[in-house]
Amino acid sequence: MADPEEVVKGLEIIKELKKGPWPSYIGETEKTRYPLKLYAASLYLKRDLWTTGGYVSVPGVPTGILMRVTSRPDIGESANVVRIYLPSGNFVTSKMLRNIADFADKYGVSMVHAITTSEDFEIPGIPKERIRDFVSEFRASGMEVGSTGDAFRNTTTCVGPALCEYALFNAPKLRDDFYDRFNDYAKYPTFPHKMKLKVSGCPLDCARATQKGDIAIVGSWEGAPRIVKEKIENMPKERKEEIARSCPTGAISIRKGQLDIDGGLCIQCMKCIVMSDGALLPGERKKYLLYVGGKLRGKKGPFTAKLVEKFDDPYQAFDLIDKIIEVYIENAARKERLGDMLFRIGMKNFLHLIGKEERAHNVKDLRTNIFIKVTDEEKEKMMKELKKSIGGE
Amino acid sequence: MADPEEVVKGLEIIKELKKGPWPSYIGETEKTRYPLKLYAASLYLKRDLWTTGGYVSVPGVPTGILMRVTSRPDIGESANVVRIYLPSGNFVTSKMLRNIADFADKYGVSMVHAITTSEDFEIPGIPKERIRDFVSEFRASGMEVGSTGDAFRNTTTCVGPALCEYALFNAPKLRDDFYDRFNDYAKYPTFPHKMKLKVSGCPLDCARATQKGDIAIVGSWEGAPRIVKEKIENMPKERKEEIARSCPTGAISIRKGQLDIDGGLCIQCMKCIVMSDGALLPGERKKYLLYVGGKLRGKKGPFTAKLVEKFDDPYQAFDLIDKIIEVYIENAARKERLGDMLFRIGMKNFLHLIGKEERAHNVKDLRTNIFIKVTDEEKEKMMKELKKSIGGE
Amino acid sequence: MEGPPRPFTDYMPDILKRNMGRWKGHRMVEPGIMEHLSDSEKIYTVRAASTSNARYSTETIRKFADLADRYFGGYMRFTGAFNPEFFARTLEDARRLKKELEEMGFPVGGWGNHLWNITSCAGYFHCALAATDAPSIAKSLGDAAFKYFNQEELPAKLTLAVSGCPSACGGGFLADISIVGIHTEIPIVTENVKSCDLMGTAMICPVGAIQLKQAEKTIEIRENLCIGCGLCVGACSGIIFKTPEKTDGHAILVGGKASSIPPGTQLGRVVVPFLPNDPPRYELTVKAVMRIIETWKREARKGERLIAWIERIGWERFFEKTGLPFYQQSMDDLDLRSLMLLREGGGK
Amino acid sequence: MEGPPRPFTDYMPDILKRNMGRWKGHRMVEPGIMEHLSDSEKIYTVRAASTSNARYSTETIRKFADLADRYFGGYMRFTGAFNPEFFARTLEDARRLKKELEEMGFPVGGWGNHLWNITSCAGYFHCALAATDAPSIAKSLGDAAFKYFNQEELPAKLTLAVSGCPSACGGGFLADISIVGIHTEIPIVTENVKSCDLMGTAMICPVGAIQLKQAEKTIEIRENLCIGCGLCVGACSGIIFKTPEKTDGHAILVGGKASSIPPGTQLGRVVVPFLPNDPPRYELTVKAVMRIIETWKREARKGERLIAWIERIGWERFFEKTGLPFYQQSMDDLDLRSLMLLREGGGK
Ligand code: SRM
Ligand code: SRM
Ligand code: SRM
Ligand code: SRM
Ligand code: SF4
Ligand code: SF4
Ligand code: SF4
Ligand code: SF4
Ligand code: SF4
Ligand code: SF4
Ligand code: SF4
Ligand code: SF4
Repeated sequence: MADPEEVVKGLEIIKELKKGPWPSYIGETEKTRYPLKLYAASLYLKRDLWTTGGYVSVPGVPTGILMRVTSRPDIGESANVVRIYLPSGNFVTSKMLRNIADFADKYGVSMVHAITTSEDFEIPGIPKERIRDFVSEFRASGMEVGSTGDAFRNTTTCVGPALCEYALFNAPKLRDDFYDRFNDYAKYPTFPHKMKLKVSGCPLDCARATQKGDIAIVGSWEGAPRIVKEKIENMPKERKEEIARSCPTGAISIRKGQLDIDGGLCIQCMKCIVMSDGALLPGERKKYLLYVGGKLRGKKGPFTAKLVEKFDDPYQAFDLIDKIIEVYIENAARKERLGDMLFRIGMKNFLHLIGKEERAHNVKDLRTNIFIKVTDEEKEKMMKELKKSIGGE
Repeated sequence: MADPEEVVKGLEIIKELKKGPWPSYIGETEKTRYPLKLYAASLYLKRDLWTTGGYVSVPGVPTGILMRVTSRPDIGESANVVRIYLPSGNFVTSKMLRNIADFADKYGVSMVHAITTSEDFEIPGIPKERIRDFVSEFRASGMEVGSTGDAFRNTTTCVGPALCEYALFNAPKLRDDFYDRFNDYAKYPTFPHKMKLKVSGCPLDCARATQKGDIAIVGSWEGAPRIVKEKIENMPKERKEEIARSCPTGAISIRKGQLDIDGGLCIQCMKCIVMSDGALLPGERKKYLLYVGGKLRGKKGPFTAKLVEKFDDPYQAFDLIDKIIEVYIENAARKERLGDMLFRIGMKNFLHLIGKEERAHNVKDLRTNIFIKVTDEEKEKMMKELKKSIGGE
Repeated sequence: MEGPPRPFTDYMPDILKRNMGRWKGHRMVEPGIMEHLSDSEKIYTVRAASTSNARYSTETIRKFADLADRYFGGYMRFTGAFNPEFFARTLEDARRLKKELEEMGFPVGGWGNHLWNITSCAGYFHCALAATDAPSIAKSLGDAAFKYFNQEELPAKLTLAVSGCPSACGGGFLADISIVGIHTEIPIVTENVKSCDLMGTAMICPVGAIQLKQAEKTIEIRENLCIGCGLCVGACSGIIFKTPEKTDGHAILVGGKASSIPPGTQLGRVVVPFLPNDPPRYELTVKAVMRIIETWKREARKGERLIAWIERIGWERFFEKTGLPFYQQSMDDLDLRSLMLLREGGGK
Repeated sequence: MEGPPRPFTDYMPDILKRNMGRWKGHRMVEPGIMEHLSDSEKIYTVRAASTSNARYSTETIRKFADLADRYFGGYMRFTGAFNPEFFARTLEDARRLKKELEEMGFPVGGWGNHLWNITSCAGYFHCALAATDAPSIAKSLGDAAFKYFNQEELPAKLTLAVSGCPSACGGGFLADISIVGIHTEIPIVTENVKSCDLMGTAMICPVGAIQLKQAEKTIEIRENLCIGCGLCVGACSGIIFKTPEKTDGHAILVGGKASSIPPGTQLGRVVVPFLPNDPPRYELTVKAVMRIIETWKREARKGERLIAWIERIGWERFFEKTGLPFYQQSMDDLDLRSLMLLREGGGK
């Protein structure tokens, strides 16, 4: 049977996408059994030809498997997707890759989605009736599927100390430990909406934790960056001046030809560090920052995450995460991301719910209106603190 | 009859306020017939002893005269206040001062409130029954009372070109002309709430127009500051470098020993100008900025004013002000300041109501969410403009 | 002619009329004395501190008139920030003027990197709505910060403002350091409410806390909603604060400024949300303000207004360095990007 | 063991295990090749561009496995931003690896002041919710901006991201330049709605535009309120967009970034609110993106990320300099509305 017009025209369009220096996904796809005609037609018709089948749970995967239904069965078959957890840091072995490729050949369409934006692998194109078999066989091979449903989606971290000298802690290891402790929340869909924990080893935030993390843990420090003596000595004067000028808070000055960094002014922005060719490194009084409420969609659109607490040990964050989960489950509306809940109830209420008091690090700016409610006790406490700090009578 | 305790104790308190190097209003007040005992008692009792009598209109002053009722007639009399318009720029003559002093002696308590924060004079302490006489006699002396009620309150301007080389236009003259054109709106209370126009001759905004103006007109320019050749030549190199470094947008560089200012980057912040000892002055392509919605209280607390339009001539703003008044009267709720109305309906709607399209100068930042509504016509228009600007097919 | 006396030029000395728009430069000779130069002429302005809330006896007003007569043909002006400003033809005259003013009790100062002025509203002195007494606070601050008015230099311009209530007539919110009176109780409704425009009163409430009871010709204030803003109290004499002596106080805000110099127009931010009213000298309030000024003086760069310094170092370090405690009331629940947009809008 | 395979160290080469936390420095040898130094050892990483949406044939996956075997005992990794990353013991090996990868069609590049990556979601390729096809746009952008990946320098790091709809799986909002698909029509309700969880569907709407009609077992969408966000369409198969081919398109956002380097974490801002879907090559979209990149390249300082440059010069000049028209849709009113609700005590 001849292809319908939209397929013929569509295939013309995608031919164009095989050209050019950037790796072509069309070229790759032609080497698979993915229904390229369906995709081609959708480009020609300018409309998506998949419809959503939701997540359907299968034995052993309570959060479900993602179903994909085609709206044009004449040109492409329905197909489902499994998400595969990678080792922390996304380290993979050739054995693992070949194993996954074998499964994709056997159950899927010989295509691997290597790697999703949330750092899983996916095998697409598994027929519904074969999902069960796939899951049990795949598990037997030593790997696990997941990252679906109203649960903890895959937790991502930067590569951390495995490759990077900036890492203030072992971020990939923290992910391992996270799953030891919190796997139930990843396995069972008990949340109002999805939750994501993202972890970065230092403030450069290669894991984009502060943009995408419902909960984010970011390594940082207190005070000035560490100066690597040997390296700084050989640095030309102009470089030093350039580094000093680049500091946003003016923490860096040059005294007797050497960099002098005022720890009291450093905001740990890393600017000087990345400019220094290794002569400056993150400081030694390590701190671990817990942020909440980042996400890109939800009901109110994208929010960046907001700083909640600074810990001396990243594992201290785990107890607070337990509390945050509890508060989230109790207070969020259905399909309300943590960030939207935060927006609705306000940071103040949120902090109180998780048992924290507001502190200066929780705000980016202070209020400008003075429609303030204060109780008598609060006033008394305020005066006591103030007198203590500025020495009133 | 002996003074009650609160007066005796109160007078002790205010005695303390006669000490110290800052001019003492208590010392001044003792030379008047102002009921100082009432004030003294209020300080001791820690509560205001005046109650509001509102604005009561008298013939010829439809916006009213401010009434002050004492809640302790035993220690202080009720008294009312008239506000007196000053010439633009707050220039006063000794004759005018003496005239006002005479009226304060005759009708008031020999006290002059010289000058209010909105740059009127006030004569306090005029008994209710004498207000009418005061007004007609005062008018006959060539001066006018006003600045009350739901009308244009006093319009204030900086001193402008009368004393200041930065002035981009004759701000005090514009106030004169404003009253020629808009006095009815100042005289009759036809607004939902008070309205204030504030005018500054340059972006330094000595009139605090962008903080306090429901409507603000501020002189500015386009492109680079003007360089005064003679003066710049004698400037030491380090000063030049300091000035270049201080520019927030990096518009200033030093080429061949001379300051080179990129007009395309200048945001008219005046920083370089105030550092230059007269070697730099505001630029020559003058612009006049109209802002709206500033105020300090209203229903939602303080807002800074928002930029609406840039004109080539400050008088072009007058027609837009007419339109803004119309829109304000039609759309604001009772006792709603323009800024609160703006907050409620949104800047977009406001711009549309006054017949303007949104432009980049109307925003400080752009939206981050993409829940955007666009009609087909808008899309077509958008594509046309885009193609024109970036040369699409 | 209705409206202000005009043309304003009728009230200006000839030298200003002649040089209108022709001034070429200015120079602060010393605090409070400014030299203005045009191509061919020169004039000095001398500006004195004003009393709190700019209240003068007619005796003093007449003395100002005399000074204006003796030094400049009867001309003077008042600045937009309260201060009487006199003209002088020579620097000697300016210095003489300064001496005369100081003998009258009006020190000359301000301009440049000094305290320029303290504006304040009427407070208990004349207003019906005050939650704190602005004039006495202004006087206390003036005395404490006096050296910055005409002697010691600061990093940049400093303005202070004191307002008796959130209406901020005295300029609360807008100065580098502002004091604003606040009520902290829920007002009560008295019998007198019957005489008020009930509908108008209900409508005035910013949070819809006032419930109209048409039938009983009264209103009810919903305590859980009321934010104690006091708007209804100002609008209707039948609504009052019951124990202001216990509940009224004032807040300290920092960082307001109007000028375009980065970071542009700014409103003050609440750093001390509540201080009790403690006349005559408000020790704690004055100490907190002085602590802020002195920390800024020590830490800021030359030319850096208070808010510019804070923006550079961040609020966390502002609290660390001043030693002021951080209070939860400083945190606005609307501290979200949308509020920032709102606060900033378009503009400088 | 449930959850991911762990400990992760079991999947790492020995040299990384030995030097974990002991790295002392790194150096970009050339785009895509990074040298890492510890006290005593050295390793090279080589990272290649990925296909759009990181889709590979099993054939290619096996080739990657072969490369990993041949160069580093079977070890490799994938970066958090899509790119396959290989290890090499020497620079010669790294360069050989690079050559092999390029022959396979996977150019090596990124790091430093280059285009690091283009992330993209599935779009029409695999997702049911797409308003635009992310993979084809990503490919078109990659081809157009290719020289910045491994040749010409930019002022700073550049990331691109393409998402098929506002869910932004592909990272819309967060890259220096992001493309995000948008729907611009009000969805319609079909017969199929009966099979949906009606209450759940109504609750999902962020603006309360869905009215539950319990009796008729259906829902109604209030057109004046609906913002066309598509959440209900994703939640219930009985609600559909009728003519997506006419109304769907995508927006361009600029200025997202994650790193702490000033101005810190930022979300993209909408600069072109709507562009039609125009496969295969999306000329207008690509031109607009290239115009932004090239203007930034010409005007920014070294080390200045896109948003840092824009913050320095302001949005008005961003539009002037890029020549892009300013569209009113870039101006946000929605944020203000939700803020209002919030301020006035609006609930869920
Ligand atoms: C596969 C993946 C994109 C990719 O191609 O790499 C993906 C694919 C889908 N996402 Fe996603 N999301 C993926 C990462 C993301 C990310 C990025 C991230 O996590 O780092 C986001 C934005 C970050 C965030 O969470 O805010 C993201 C925000 C969403 C949302 C918006 C959720 C919300 O309300 O905030 C939806 C819609 C929903 O959940 O209702 C969604 C829904 C979907 C669905 C399931 C929509 C559907 O039902 O058709 C997509 C399936 C596409 C398909 O068939 O291939 N996806 N999704 C990513 C898988 C992640 C994983 O391995 O777990
Ligand atoms: C006299 C003056 C303060 C001073 O001592 O210098 C003043 C005094 C009063 N103001 Fe004001 N306002 C004065 C400038 C201001 C300013 C500053 C300015 O205009 O530059 C503001 C803040 C700027 C603004 O408008 O946002 C200001 C915002 C208010 C408000 C808040 C209005 C609002 O809702 O936004 C009120 C309350 C009201 O109008 O309901 C108010 C009300 C009052 C009343 C009438 C309250 C009352 O009924 O008791 C005060 C009378 C005090 C008295 O008896 O002496 N006053 N008022 C100023 C006279 C201005 C003039 O000459 O016209
Ligand atoms: C006289 C006065 C205007 C008036 O019409 O009354 C005034 C007049 C001048 N101002 Fe101003 N400013 C006056 C209040 C203000 C205010 C409002 C205020 O203080 O309440 C501001 C905004 C304050 C703010 O940003 O918070 C203001 C912000 C400036 C600035 C910017 C300061 C800054 O660092 O941000 C300058 C530039 C400078 O100081 O170098 C300036 C400079 C000037 C100069 C010195 C400029 C010049 O070229 O001469 C003007 C002197 C004219 C003269 O001698 O009369 N003027 N100036 C005001 C005197 C106030 C006072 O008595 O203390
Ligand atoms: C490999 C990777 C993390 C991972 O776990 O996968 C990574 C790893 C490093 N990043 Fe990153 N960044 C990685 C994605 C990111 C991201 C997220 C992204 O691009 O999607 C960010 C945030 C981007 C943003 O701000 O929008 C990120 C922001 C940075 C920065 C700050 C850049 C800036 O100018 O703001 C640096 C510092 C630099 O470039 O000098 C940096 C520097 C580094 C260095 C080179 C630091 C070092 O000392 O070696 C790390 C190299 C380790 C290595 O060789 O593997 N990394 N880095 C990611 C590679 C992405 C890719 O394939 O292109
Ligand atoms: S976030 Fe920091 S520690 Fe982690 S890879 Fe990036 S630079 Fe290294
Ligand atoms: S990390 Fe940032 S704030 Fe700290 S010293 Fe370096 S440049 Fe300055
Ligand atoms: S606003 Fe500008 S023009 Fe007016 S007095 Fe101040 S500095 Fe001069
Ligand atoms: S006015 Fe401001 S922006 Fe313009 S050149 Fe001077 S310092 Fe730069
Ligand atoms: S700020 Fe308040 S107390 Fe002061 S004058 Fe205005 S209304 Fe009265
Ligand atoms: S005090 Fe303010 S919030 Fe409370 S009822 Fe009165 S107007 Fe409403
Ligand atoms: S961004 Fe939208 S189109 Fe792309 S995968 Fe996610 S849900 Fe699908
Ligand atoms: S498209 Fe969005 S706004 Fe419109 S009805 Fe559906 S969920 Fe509500």
